Amino acid sequence: MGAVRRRLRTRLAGPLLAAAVLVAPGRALACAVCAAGETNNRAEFILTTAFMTALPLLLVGGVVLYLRARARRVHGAPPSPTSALEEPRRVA
Amino acid sequence: MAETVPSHPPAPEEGHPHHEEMSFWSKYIFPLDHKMIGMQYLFTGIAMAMVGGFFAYTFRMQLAFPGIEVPGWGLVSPADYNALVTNHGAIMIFWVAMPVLIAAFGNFLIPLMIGCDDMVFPRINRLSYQIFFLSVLVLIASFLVEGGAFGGAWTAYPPLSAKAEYSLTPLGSSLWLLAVALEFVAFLLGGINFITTAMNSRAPGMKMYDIPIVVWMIVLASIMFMLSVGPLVAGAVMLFFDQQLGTGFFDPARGGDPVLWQHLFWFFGHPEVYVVLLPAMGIVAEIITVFARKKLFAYKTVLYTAFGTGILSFTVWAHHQFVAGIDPRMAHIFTITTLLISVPIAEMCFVYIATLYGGSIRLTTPMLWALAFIAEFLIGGVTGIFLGASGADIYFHDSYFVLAHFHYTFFPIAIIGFYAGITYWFPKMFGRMLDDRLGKIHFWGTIIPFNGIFLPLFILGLAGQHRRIYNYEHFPELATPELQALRVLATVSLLVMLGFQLVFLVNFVRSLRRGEKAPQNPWKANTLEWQAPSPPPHGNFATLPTVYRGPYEYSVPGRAEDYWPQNAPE
Amino acid sequence: MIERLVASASSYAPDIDGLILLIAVLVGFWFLLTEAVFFWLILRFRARDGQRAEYITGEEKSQKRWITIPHLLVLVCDIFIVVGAVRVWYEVKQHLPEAQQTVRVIGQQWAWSFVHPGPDGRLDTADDIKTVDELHLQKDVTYHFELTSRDVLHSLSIPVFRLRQDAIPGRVIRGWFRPTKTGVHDFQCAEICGIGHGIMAARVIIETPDEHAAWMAEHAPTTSLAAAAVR
Amino acid sequence: MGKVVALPVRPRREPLLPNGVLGMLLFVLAEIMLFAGLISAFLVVKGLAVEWPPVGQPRLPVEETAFNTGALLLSGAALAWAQARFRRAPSTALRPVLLAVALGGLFVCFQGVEWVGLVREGLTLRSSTHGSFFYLIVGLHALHAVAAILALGWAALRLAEGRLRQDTFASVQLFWYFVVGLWPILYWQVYF
Repeated sequence: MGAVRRRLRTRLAGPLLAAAVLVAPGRALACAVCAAGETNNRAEFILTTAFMTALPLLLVGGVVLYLRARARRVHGAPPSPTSALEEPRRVA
Repeated sequence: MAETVPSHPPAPEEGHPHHEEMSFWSKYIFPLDHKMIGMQYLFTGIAMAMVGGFFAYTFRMQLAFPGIEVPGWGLVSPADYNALVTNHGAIMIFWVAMPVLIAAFGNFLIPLMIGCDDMVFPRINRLSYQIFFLSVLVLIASFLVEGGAFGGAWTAYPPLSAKAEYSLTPLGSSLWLLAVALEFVAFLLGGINFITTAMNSRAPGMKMYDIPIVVWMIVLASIMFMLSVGPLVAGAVMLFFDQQLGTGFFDPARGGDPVLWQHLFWFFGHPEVYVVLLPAMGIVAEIITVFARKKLFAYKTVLYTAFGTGILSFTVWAHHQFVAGIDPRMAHIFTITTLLISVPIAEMCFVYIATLYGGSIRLTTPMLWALAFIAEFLIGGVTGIFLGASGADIYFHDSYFVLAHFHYTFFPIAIIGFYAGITYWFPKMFGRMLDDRLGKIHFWGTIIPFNGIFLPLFILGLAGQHRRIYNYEHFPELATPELQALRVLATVSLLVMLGFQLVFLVNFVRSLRRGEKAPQNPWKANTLEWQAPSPPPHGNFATLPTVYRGPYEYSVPGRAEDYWPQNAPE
Repeated sequence: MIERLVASASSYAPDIDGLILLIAVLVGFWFLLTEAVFFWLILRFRARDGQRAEYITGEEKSQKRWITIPHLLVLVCDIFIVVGAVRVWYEVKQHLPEAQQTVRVIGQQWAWSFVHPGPDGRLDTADDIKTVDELHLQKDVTYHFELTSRDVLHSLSIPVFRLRQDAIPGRVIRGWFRPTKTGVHDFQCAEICGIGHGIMAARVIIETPDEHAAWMAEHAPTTSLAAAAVR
Repeated sequence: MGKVVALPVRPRREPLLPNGVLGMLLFVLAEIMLFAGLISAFLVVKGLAVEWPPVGQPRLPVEETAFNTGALLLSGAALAWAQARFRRAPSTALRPVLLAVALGGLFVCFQGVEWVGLVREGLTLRSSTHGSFFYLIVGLHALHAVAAILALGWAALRLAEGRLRQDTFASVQLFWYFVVGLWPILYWQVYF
């Protein structure tokens, strides 16, 4: 799992940075289109978009971390072969 | 409510199969056995697919030959047309793809493939099907009520769907919404069952990386479904209140916001695509490895890409709203995430293609379907890039291009995936073999016309034509004879394809009764379901198996046989 | 490639077409290559008597290369596409050039109404010209549009402009276009809006300055008395 | 490829979390997303309004509800206490469980009283989006509270009979903690 996260982090970091850069000047521009939409709930839309996008990932992440911690607690430091979330151990 | 007492005790060490005889009702109508519940989902799904197919036939006839009396339906009025396309979409996604790919295969396969006797909550499992069946009844009722069936597209954007004076279907739209909501509850219960079973009931020795890919995929799909469905249920309740209790959640005149629904809908709607995609991908993985006699190329990579898809799928949904009046700046982020999600999906396809290398490929009927899945899904995948790129989506949004694109994803998922799975597991499900010759006729008779239907629609989309327009004669400039000819080509292809589905039905029914008796492991496969009798009795295994190795150990050097069942000690 | 099917009549239509072409080339190349490899593998590795499949785990670095390199290349192509898409999107939707004229577009079940500024060039004055299902524009003039809806969602979609924008009741959405070719073109509502959705057709009529002036002179509520009375 | 590990043959694996608890946990996750959707919708609509609460609509009774909130939180604490006693001697847990049920019941009843008052003041489901959201969100929470109270009551009954299993109790608790834990968030978002 650690490897996945690391890979995802490196893979996601670039695009997310780019996204931040793209959005930031947009805000500074205060372009006419954004103003002409003339709805006062734009901020809420963006906020809830971010919130709803992040929440499921946080929930799943939280549960997975909790289960890992529990697996460690129940089965001791090296997880036993029958625990649900152990790393595979290949006997050469 | 959580059910903690299993309805029947865990199988004893040996000599399990003699269960007392059950009555017809408790065996077929109110079963607790996961296999029978899977069958119920399967047959309901097939029946609904026929309904959805009939709808497609009706409105495609109208599009090709506007104004004719469609045999079997009659004159297609604009209201009919809207109701037909709406319900075709809803049925094919919610009442065919979901029940067949997730519920039917999930129910049948998960306990068998992880080597246990049943789901952990058999009664919740039964309840899940009953709620699903109720949703089917409610959906059918929505056609019969006064005012007619709902016709506001499967996305049900308010205010059209919220107010009877706009939609002109005061009851139809509420019943439709109720049916969809019930269906979600059914799959939520089913999904909880799948995840818990796969976590807690695996056979001894079966580690994380010994679980067959298809089980992983169904479990991941269930997790994604579970986490994405909540906001849509919230939205459905709000919309229902708007329709029936006169609230104004989505009514701009009363302080509501119509775009809010799109927000809630697509939050579910996009992960839903991957919810049905992943199980189909899993089915293909099983079949390709068996018939190429190859170990799956980079098992872990497939898992990681599936995880990645799952994570990214929650971050792409607003690409459906590029031109819907959202903040234009948001489009940039969602373009990036949408194109990013092409990476894990592409990688998954590469893995499957790489698995073929060095194989010993047998082109049996299930293998043909699995290979066709990859070939056709690639078209759906690459055309998605056009739509995910915000600048190009300005032109393609809501056009036939979109329609052709998602049929190139959903058809492989729901139909090709289903045929791949059913032809592969039929011997296990029913204890008899399907006829291979008829199966191949059916395969070619489906795949060739399928391309004939949807390739022309890409061209219509490029020409700027829109979906959901019941008669293009009103647009003389857009509806040139050449473009009309393409529409006719699509319709004729559809007729041919539907005709060939009869071959499958004949094959299915005939094999069910008179097919050759299936041996326990006709394909010489490794996974645990093939180590149970065909068909497996209630309780599945005579002795609960112990697992010694991963599911894809084919053609291991130095062994006499080219397969190595997961539960074989040596 | 789209021009062969639909005329291109706005200043940004060539950019959108170019983007689509770019995607088509990048994606088409990978698509064809993948399918070719796929079918070659199927033909090459058909089952033969007495020949077993190879045992390849795909977990070793030297083997994994075969999928990691293509997937990195996909990522590179994605970056090109993202850059192109963002540029076009910014030009069409996010930035708003100075307007020479503004038209108002109102969707309702099941017709489009257009409000053109009259000879005085401003909206909401007495000489506004209101039309139903006919949008009169002058070539080479930058227009802003104010898009709204009276009842349900509609979508203004003008294929020759490569433009699409949903109309939302209770909101006014502003955008722009600049017609570059004269002609008469059909367009349609692109968001399902009830049983009349299929007949919600309209036409955009792009005229030369002379033609446009003539049309305006003919249709403007000319009574200068009325205009004076309002003032 | 010598991955042949002699493993002990057991009829079933020991689960990390008992079936009932895991199932309930998953259900609660889905419920969290449901309420997340509702709260998001509420914020979006609230953001659209020029004035909140809308003109002519009553302010929500923040102070009275604070008392309610206290009762609900206490009931959560009572249940945690019950769990601690259950672990030592199951029979001693009955009284705290009943206390939790009673406090939960108090919460629901007070909410009912409050609703009657609000309806009198002119806040109804149809009077404004404010009213619609209030009754929808708070009502849905109340519905969950009632369901959870029934479940707790059932658990108390089993406990009195001495037939309550730890995992069953844990899954019922989990649902109640969800109901309790959700409330302060709704209170903070909807009332203020």
